[in-house]
Parts: sequence; structure tokens; C-alpha cells
Amino acid sequence: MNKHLIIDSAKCTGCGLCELACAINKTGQCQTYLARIKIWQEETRGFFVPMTCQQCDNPPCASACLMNVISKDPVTGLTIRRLEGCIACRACQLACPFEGCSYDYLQEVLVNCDHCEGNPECVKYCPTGALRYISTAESMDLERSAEAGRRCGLAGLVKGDRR
Amino acid sequence: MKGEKNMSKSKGYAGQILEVNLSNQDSRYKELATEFCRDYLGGIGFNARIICDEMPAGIEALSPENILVFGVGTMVGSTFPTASRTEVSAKSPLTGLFGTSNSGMFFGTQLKNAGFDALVIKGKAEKPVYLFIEDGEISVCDATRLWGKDSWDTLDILKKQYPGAEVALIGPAGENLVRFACIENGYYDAWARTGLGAVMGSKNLKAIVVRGTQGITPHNVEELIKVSWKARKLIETSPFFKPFQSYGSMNAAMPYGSFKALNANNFSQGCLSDWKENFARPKVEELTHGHIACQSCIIACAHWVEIKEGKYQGLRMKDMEVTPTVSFGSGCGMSLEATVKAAEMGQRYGMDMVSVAGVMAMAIELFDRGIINQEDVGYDLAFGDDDAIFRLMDDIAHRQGLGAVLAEGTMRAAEQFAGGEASAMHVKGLEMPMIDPRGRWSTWTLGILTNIRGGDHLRCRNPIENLRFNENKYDFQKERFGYDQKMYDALDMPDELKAQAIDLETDTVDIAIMSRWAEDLINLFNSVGVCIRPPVEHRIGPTILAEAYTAFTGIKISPIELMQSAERAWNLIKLFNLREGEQPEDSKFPHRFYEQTVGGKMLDEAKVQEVLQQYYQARGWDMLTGKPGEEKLQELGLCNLT
Amino acid sequence: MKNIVIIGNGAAANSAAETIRKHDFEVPIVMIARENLPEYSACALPDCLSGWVDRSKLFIKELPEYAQMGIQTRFGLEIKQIDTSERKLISDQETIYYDKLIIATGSRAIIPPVPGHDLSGNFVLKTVGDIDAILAYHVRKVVVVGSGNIGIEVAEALQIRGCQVTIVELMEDILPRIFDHEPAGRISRILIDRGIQVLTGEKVLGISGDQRVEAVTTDCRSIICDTVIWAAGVKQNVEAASAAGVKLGKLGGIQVNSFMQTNIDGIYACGDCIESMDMLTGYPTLSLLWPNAKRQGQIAALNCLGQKAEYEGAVSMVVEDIYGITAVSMGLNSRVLAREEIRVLEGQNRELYWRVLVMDDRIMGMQTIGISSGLGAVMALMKKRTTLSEFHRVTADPHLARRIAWYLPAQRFLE
Amino acid sequence: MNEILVIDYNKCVGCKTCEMICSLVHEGVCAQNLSRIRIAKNERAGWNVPISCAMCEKPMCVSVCPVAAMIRNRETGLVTVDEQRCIGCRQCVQACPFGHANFNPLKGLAFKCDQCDGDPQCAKFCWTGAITFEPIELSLIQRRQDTAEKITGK
Repeated sequence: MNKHLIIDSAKCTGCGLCELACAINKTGQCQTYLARIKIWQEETRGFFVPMTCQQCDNPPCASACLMNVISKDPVTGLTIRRLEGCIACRACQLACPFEGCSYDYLQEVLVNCDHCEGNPECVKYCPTGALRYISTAESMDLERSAEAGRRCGLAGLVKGDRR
Repeated sequence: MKGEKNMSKSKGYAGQILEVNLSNQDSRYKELATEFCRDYLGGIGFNARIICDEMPAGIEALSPENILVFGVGTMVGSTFPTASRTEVSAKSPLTGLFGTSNSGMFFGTQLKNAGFDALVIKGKAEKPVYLFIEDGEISVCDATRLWGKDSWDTLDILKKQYPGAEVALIGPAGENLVRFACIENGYYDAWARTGLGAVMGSKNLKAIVVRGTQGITPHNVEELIKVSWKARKLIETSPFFKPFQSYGSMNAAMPYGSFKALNANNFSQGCLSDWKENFARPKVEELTHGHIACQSCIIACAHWVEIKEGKYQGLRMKDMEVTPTVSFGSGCGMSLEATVKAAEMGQRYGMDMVSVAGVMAMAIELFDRGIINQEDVGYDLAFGDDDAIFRLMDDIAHRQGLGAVLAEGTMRAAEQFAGGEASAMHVKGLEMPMIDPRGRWSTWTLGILTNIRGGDHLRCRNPIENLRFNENKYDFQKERFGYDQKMYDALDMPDELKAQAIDLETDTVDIAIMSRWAEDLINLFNSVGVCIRPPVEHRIGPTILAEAYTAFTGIKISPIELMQSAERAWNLIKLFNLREGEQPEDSKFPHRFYEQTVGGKMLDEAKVQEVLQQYYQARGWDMLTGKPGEEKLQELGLCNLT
Repeated sequence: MKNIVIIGNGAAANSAAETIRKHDFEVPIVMIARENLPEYSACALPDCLSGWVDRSKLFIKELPEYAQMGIQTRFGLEIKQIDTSERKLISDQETIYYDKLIIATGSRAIIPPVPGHDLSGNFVLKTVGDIDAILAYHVRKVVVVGSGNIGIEVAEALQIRGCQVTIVELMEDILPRIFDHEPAGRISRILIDRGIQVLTGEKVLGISGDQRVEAVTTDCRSIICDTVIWAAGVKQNVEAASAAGVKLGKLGGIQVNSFMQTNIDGIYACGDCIESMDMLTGYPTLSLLWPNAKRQGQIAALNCLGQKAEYEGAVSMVVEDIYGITAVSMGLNSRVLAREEIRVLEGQNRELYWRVLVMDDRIMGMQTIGISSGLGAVMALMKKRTTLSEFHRVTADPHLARRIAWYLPAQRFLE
Repeated sequence: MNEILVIDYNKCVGCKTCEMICSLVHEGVCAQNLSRIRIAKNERAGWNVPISCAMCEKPMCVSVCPVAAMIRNRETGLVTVDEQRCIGCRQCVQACPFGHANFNPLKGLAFKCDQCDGDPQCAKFCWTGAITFEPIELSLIQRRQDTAEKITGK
């Protein structure tokens, strides 16, 4: 089962550790512009949303790419790029609704999240658990049981009658 | 390996057996051959073959050589009603024979969805570990932080860590190698009998966490849906359906109680005098509500119990099964509310409730008889003394004081006390269940004797047992049929055999012949993973199961062949037991049943032996020794294991 | 199915071939193309001209890859005739039979028949061959006729190479089909700042010279130059198809339905050679953009295989990199919407100028100059045809906005 | 839309038959993960809650889908996935506040309840009456009646 970065924005405090961890790990520089994950700041309204590549299964960035450098890895299911072919035309950035493609001005190419080979740095650094690296099935299970818990209320009482 | 499995292999099955050796953390994947599937079906059939093939003779049950097998029933994970059961087998530390137990809920579905029809565990881990199996991949994880925790606390941790997963685990009793420790299946269910939890504990294996997302492709979807509906309609029309849905297994205990055929105070009485007021229907109705179902079940015989007042106020769990209720309530003289508490403790500690109640009842009787005293125990024991019993339970689970002796099981513990044998109520080392064969002699009670796992009531049951008729005026060979022609016609049994087994004119059932049929039928159910609750066993026969099996797996099989596959597994287990040292004279009830009366009734040893011989004959076994005959083995394509 | 023949080797053709292979490992695929080259990206040609991208990097595939994918290639072959009754393709060398045909012949750049258009020194830029020709020619002073995206990019590329560049545009603004007056002016200023002469509203009347180009004459002046690069438009390669009875639309492209089917059974068409429906207006349009061609190729391939896939329509999406400054246009511009009642949301900050066109509460187009982050969201909202009131409903509620987080980056443009 | 899947989780016993039949009918596979209806359960606390699409009037899955692959039919009220458009970005899964939207990792597509073209198999196979397919008005009437009975104690 492929894992994904599941983002729970309710827990994000906007500390920016994920961005820094990502940038340092990928480029060796403490520069949040180089991060593949970005926190969308809604400071005045009191919430923060980390945004990154969603690893779509049929990614619009790949369809938009003028050089066909974006493809899906059949094994890991990740969206991968052949960086030497990238001409930095930014078409992928325009096609991606999720701010998933970021411009790496050191290499002059566009890059996206690659899950750090199955051990994402951002998840390791996240102090609040807003970022989790779990499978979609698991996140769906969690979501469903949270919903079920809400419906059943705190008492959690079963009221069914015997037939 | 991931994802490929589903495409090629035979349908219906997940197609692989996973073998883990805990000693070197090595895992192997074995593909299932179609012939193997047809011959052994799944569940107990797979377990029997794997254990017979791979376990050396005469090993110690708690040694690393023992093999623990989780065999998922074939139909599990389909829409077939009540198909949820998984059989777990190993050499039993309690009986030294084939140890096996069956449980439902969702573990089997998850294991199959994770890509495996069976899980074989060998060797022993150096330090406590648990297994995590997900979609064809297995990892051995450190369980040091879980070791010593009771099973519910462990489950809370694991279920949080792995949402949506199913967990099989042991409690402190299994860790402490209590010989009747069970493997818990989630919070409220267990593979309880024959001490499989101790085997798991001896392997330093705390839990098995399974999560599967792959799914199983049936051979013929439409046919499967059709046969599922058909089976469902059949079950719903059984006269046992409604009562079972309403009262669960307690339903059976009610008539049995009123006819004094229940264990009371270590089988010294036929039934408690206040049984009807304190245990029967009105009380059950008062305490229980709602339903809980296993995978694909349409009966949902389990209910929620909520104790609203008294000493155990606030206790809330799935319970009021007949087994803990009678074993603790009647067998140890506890109140109905206290049995719920005892069941909770049994679940938390991970102990087989029949066995722990049996061994405690023996201890109390020995205390009464003065063979053990307060000094040995550390406190007074008495039937009906809840607190003392709970304390003793705690001692047994942790092997403290007298508990260390009792944790060895009734048979072994009795040997430690002079004259203890007289109070030890077991068959082949396995504690007797709640039915007293003296109260009512029937196919069911003969089954306790012929059972391949020892003194247990769950492997043989007349599919048309008539609970209304307690009084058995016939000699030991017959029981009353008690139904009309319609019921006779509806029974799914080969005509010839039906005519032999049931005599409509005298309204009787031949116990020996029916025993054999019932055992094979239940073995079939345990192979394909269908529940053996009476409404199911009553209506679902080999004909519809063969239809369902073919629709699901695409393997063509006739009802006769299906029954033969079930019989094959039964014979194989018998051969295994003989190899492990089972003696013909082991097949007998505790002396008390032949010597003391309850309700003015007593068993006649000679007559019981005669029925037993008739049963052997019906099986094609040697009449005196109970050894499967050459002819039978050849018919089944088995060769002698020894 | 016997086989699928694809005419063309561009984005649409290759995307179709890849899609077919993804869904069907068996069916034989034949690809026919006039150029004997593997697939290359036409969009990167100006970058190659400037020297920023190496010529070898233009190629997306290598020739052996076709065989590896199980595609037979007939490159260097020009189809002269399509026989729809016998389902065969006739060229000078051979005849190829097809069961299903995908036409993805693309388009070619045109040189208008003005006097002197045949002198040496007249170029277009559409293929790798054109690049080679331009580079082989001694270019010093160049006039670029037309200022579509190719025109602007070529002008920039040649300016970077050290040429003296003049852009001549017939319309009032540069990039007339893509940008509105205001952003076009901004782009124009960038070009002028870099030393490119931009002449708008001028018509090229002729080219003078003896064998070689020496000057370009417009209705206002004469410009001394040695090279003319024509970026004045393209023509669809539909001659063979049209002769075979494939119906053309009013704009000159092959007419297809939303399943990329032509009027003839078994013949599909996609890419630059077709007239597709505009996603936003619903009217036929000639979309000459790479992503649209790829998507059309996919749709044609899926329908060819019998899976029903419907094309959602073409949408314009142009990214121009002008001396490191990104100019983006998506959707429609106000020239197209001239007759409609539109609302313009315009804004500017340190890093970005933006202009959003709103019609009927829906985003119809957007143009920006500057850093391009946050535009993907607007693009998606535009394609989804989300109304602004729905957008504001979502973003105004923190609970909804957190769940539908990708709306947030678009907020600053749409307030 | 008249009829919806009305779910009374007090009646659910957690047998998961609905999951099995749903995946069987839609995908030809017995797999919980491919079922459009899922039972969330907590064994310890003892609740079983069948969760399937509520067919919201203002569905968040439709709002969040960046490619308009989630479509709500104005006339029938059904919210469906257009598989050809779906890009598999899992936004609907994360956006649905109820955990209703599902995702098939093998196909890389979102999928959700389509009410089996007006004959929901889950409701058909549910023997407990926890899942019924009925007009919303009817279920409201029944619920009012139940509440009234509780209040009056009859």
C-alpha cells in the first residue's frame, strides 16, 4: 500500500519547520523558497495549510509538461521528473492546482515532493502531527471512525434493541 | 509481489500461505495448488495437513518446534452468510494432542484481504515481538513495550497505531504459559480452547496485526450472490433462527438448565436450583440489548451486556454467551452479574473461560473436600464466593501461589493432590464444557467423548437436535427425533444415510451414525469458515455449500466430495493424535459420570463404550482401538502417519 | 482489431500512441511522419535558438524507443492519399492498410505571398529543420514578422544571440491573441528596454533584395535587415484528409466531435490539425497548444480502443519567459470577449501584475506578469467554471477553506 | 431526489455484509476497500456506523475537485465521479467531512456511492434495517414518531 502525505491543517501551527527540513534535505540551504512543501499562511484568520504535491495518479502537470519529463513511477506511484530535460517553462506549475511544483532556482528546474524515498523529512520534523505519512486507506479509516465517533456522541452508547 | 497475486491464482482463495520463522525472522510464501484446495478446502483442513506434514512427532508443545497455524475458512470474505471463521491449530500444551480452536469476527477477512489463506508460525523469537501483516508484506516488530500488558490495553495501543486492522493477541496468561491461555481475537472473542495462547506465548509472540486491502475475486459473481441469498433465506426460515437471534447461545442453555443437564458446582449437581430465576430468559432480557455480528452474519447472536446496578455496575461488554455464563455461573456458583466480570477478566488475561472455570471449580471442590486448605491458597475458597474466585483467577493468570499449579490445567493439577483425580472433570486433558451428559444423553454428548480435541462440545452436534425433548427414554444408542416429515425432508443429508440415521416410525435418531455425520459436517463448516450456530448448521448442508464453493472458487466439487474433504481432515487429525500418544482408554468420561447420579440419572460405562464402538464402526475405524482403518485411509487418500 | 495507424509524430500523435499502449499491449500501432526524427518538443525551439537548451535536449524520445513500445514507424513518408473505402493510406513508396486511423498531422507555419517572400533569408520556426537552417544562415539584423508567442520568443532568442531585432506586428499590440492591451504594453516595454525594436500597427508590404533579403518594406518605413522570420500564423495540414472526404470546419481544421471522431467511421483526428471546442465559450477554436494536443491524443486513443472518453474542451494556457520574467495568459482575453459584459479584476504588487476577466460571475481568463505562484488554483477554478460566489463561500468559512485548501492561493487575485 | 440511503446506526450490528455486496456488485471483488459503503466500528465502545455518501446539496467533494470530475446532477441530486476526468489527487477523500469519498489505489481513481441506479444492494442485503432506501420525508416521519414514542413512553 502506497503511503501519502496526509495533511491535517487543523493541527498546523505554521511554524515552518517542514519547509526548512525539506529545503535543507534537498538543497542544503535554509531557504524556504527552495522547499517542496509550502505552508499557506492565513495568519489573520488563524489557520495554516501546508501544501505540497498530491501525487495524483493521472497528474495534470504531466499532461501539461512541454518536454514530457514528468511521469508516474510504476513501483512507488510517485510523480517523478527527469530533471535534465526540464526547460523550466513552468507549465506544470500552472497546471497544478495544489502548488505542488516549485521552482528550484539553484538548478533552474521545477521540482516536486518525492517523499524522501519513503521517509519524509517534513513528517519527521512536524512537531504537531499535522503531517502524517500513512496510506490513503488508513487515512480514510481514521476519517470514518472520527465521523462515526462524532455521530455516536461522547457517551458512545449503543441503543439497539434486541429483535 | 505486491498486487500480482490477485490476477493469476485460483479465484476465491487469496492463493498464498505465509510462513514465518520467528527464530530467524525469515518469511516464505507458498502458493496454493488447486488439488490441495480441493482436498483440504481451507481452515481446519489446511491446518491439519500443514501440521501433520511439518511437525516432528512427539515434540513438547511449548517448544520452538511447535507450529501455530491460522487457517482462514474458504468462504470467508464473501457474501455467504456467517462466513467469518478462522481456525487456529497447533499441538496443544493442555492435551498434548491436536489443539485447535475456531473464532469469527473479522480477523480472517483481513488476513485473506492481506493476501493469505493461512499463516504458519514456527520457531521462537528471542525477545517479545508482534507481527504486522499488510497486503502481502510482513514485518516482525518489537513488542517489549506491550509485554505484560493485559489484552485490552494492548489492543487499545495497537488499534490506535494501526487503524482498521484486526488483531490476534495473547494476554498475561499466554505470556506466563498458562496451559489453557487463549488467543484473543479482538476485545471480546478468542480462539480459546486447548491452550493455543500458551503456544503463542512460548514463541514470544504477543500479537498478530493484520490489515488487508486487496480483496478477493470470486469465480462467478452472480452465482455467488444468488447462492448467498438462497443460504440466507434458508437460515432465516430455520425454527432456531429467531430464538438464536434474540437470545444467542443462552437460548440452548435454558432448556438444558430446566432439564438438569448443566454443569453445576463442578458437575456435582445437575443444575443450580435457582437457575431459572437467576440465569434464564427474563434475566438475560434485562441485562442485554442490541446485537453484534461477525463478518457477513445475518444472525448476530451476540449482544451487549450492561450491568446497571449492584457491585458490578458500569460493566459493559459483549457477553452473555452460554459458555462463560454456565462455566462461571453454574460451574463455580457465581451470580449472572459476576459471570460478566469473570468474562471480562478472562478476556483481559487471555484465558479459556471453560478451562479456567473448570480448574477453579476443581480447586474449590478440593478445598471443600479438605485436600487443599487456606494455607495452600492464601484465602478461603467456596462456590459462589466471587471475590475469592477473582483472586484465584488473577493468581492463575500470573502463576502465583496455588495458581502456578492450577495453571497447568485440570489433568496436570489433579495429579499434584492426593485424590485430586476424582474432582478433575476433563476428557483427554481438556476441561469439560457446560453440558452434563448424565442429564441428557444425545449425539451432542457422545461428541464430547469422540472429539478430536478432547472434552469439548463444539465439534459434534446433531443438526436437528430438538432441545424441547430432554427426556431420553431410549437406551444410549438413540435420541428422540421429535419433528415431522417436513423437517425430515428438508434435512440436507444423503437419502441413504438419512434413512439409516433417522427412523421416522420410532421417531428416533441413531446417535453413532448421526455423530459421524455431524462431526464431518462441523468439520466442513470449520474448513469453509461458516459458523456452526444451530440455525446455520440446521439449514446449510453440503449441497448448498458445494454450490457456494464452486461459485466462489471455480473449483468444481460435489456435495459428497465436500463431505469427504471434511472427513479427510478429521481422520488426519485422529492419526496425528494417535501419533502423539492418544490411547483408546482416554476416550472416557470422568469417573463421576459413571458413579454419581444427577437428577436420578447416571451413565452406564459399558453402554457408552458400546455406542463408542458403533461410532468407530460408522467411521470405518477399528472398533476397539478407534484407529482409522486401512480401507478408510485409502478411500480418503491418506497414508498412515506413524 | 487489426491495427491502428497514426499519421503524425507530434504531441498528439505520441500521446495517442502511449495511451493505446497503456491500455492494450497487443494491438499493432503504426506511426507515419514526414520528418525522419523522433518526437521533439516544438515549444522549446526558441530556447534552442537562444542557445539555452541544447539541440539534443529537444528530443523527447529516441528512435529505438518506438520499437521498444511495440510501435512500427514509417518516418520520412508523406501520405498522399487516404482511401477511406478500402481503409488504406497511399504514399509514393508504399500502401499501408489501417483499421482505425488517427490523424495528427499538425500544422505548418506560413509565409504570406508578399513580394520577395521567396528570397533567401526568409525563415519560419516550426521544426528542428528550421532551427538548423537559421543557425546555418549568417543572421545579423533580423525582422520578426508577427508577434505571437513564437514571434516574441524568437525575437528574444536572437537578441540574446547578439542580433539586432525588430518586431513588426499588424495589430495594435504585441501578442494580440494572447494578452490584453495593458499587459501587452508591459511586455512590450520589457522588450524595448532590452533593445528590441517593437513596431505595432504596421503591415509588411514586401521584401526587397537581390537573391538575399536586404530590407523589409512596411506601410510606414523600410527596415534594413538580412533575415526575415515569419511568425505570422500557421495552416493546418489537412489536405490529404480533406481530399479523402474528411469534413473541415469553418476555421480550416478537421471537424471532430467531442470524442475526436471525424465524419468518417474509423477515422479520428487530434492535435493542431483539428478544430476543437473551447472549454469556456463552447465555440470551435483552433488550439495550437501542447497540453491540449496531448489531451486530445489521449481522448482519440481511448475512443479508438472503444472506451468512451469525452473531451472537455480546449483551454488556452500560455507561459512566456521574457528575459526571466514570466508572463502567463490563460483562458480568453478581452479581445475575444469584446462583445460580452466583462468585469476586470486588476492588481499589482511588488512581484506580480495580474488581470482577471470575469463574466457571469465566472473566471474567463487571466493574465499575469511576474512570479507565477498561485496561478494553478485560478486555472483549475477557471476550468471547473466555479462561480466567484461559490469561491467566496468556501474561502470565507475557515472550516471549509481548510478542507478545500487549494482555493486559498487564488484568493488574492479574486477579491 | 426523492429517495436516499437512510442510515440508522443504532440498528447496525456491524456484520459488514453491505461492504461485501457493494464491492461484489460494483467491482466483482469481495473487498472492503472497494466498497462504497463502509462500516466504521469501535469494538470496545461498541458502535457500528455505516458510512456512505450523503449526497449533500453543497458537496465539498464537488467543490474541492480541481478538474470537475465530481459532478452533482441537479435533477437527481446524485453526486458521481467521472472516471475519465479524475486525476486521482485524493482531494475529495480529504475534503469530505464524513469520510464518505473512497479511493481505489490500484486504479488511481476516486469512487463513491451511485445508489446502484436506484436499487441499492446494501439496503437490499441489510437485514437489520440499519440501511434503508426511502424518501427522506418518510424517514423523517418515522423518526418523529419514534421520538414521540420515547417522550410519551409508549
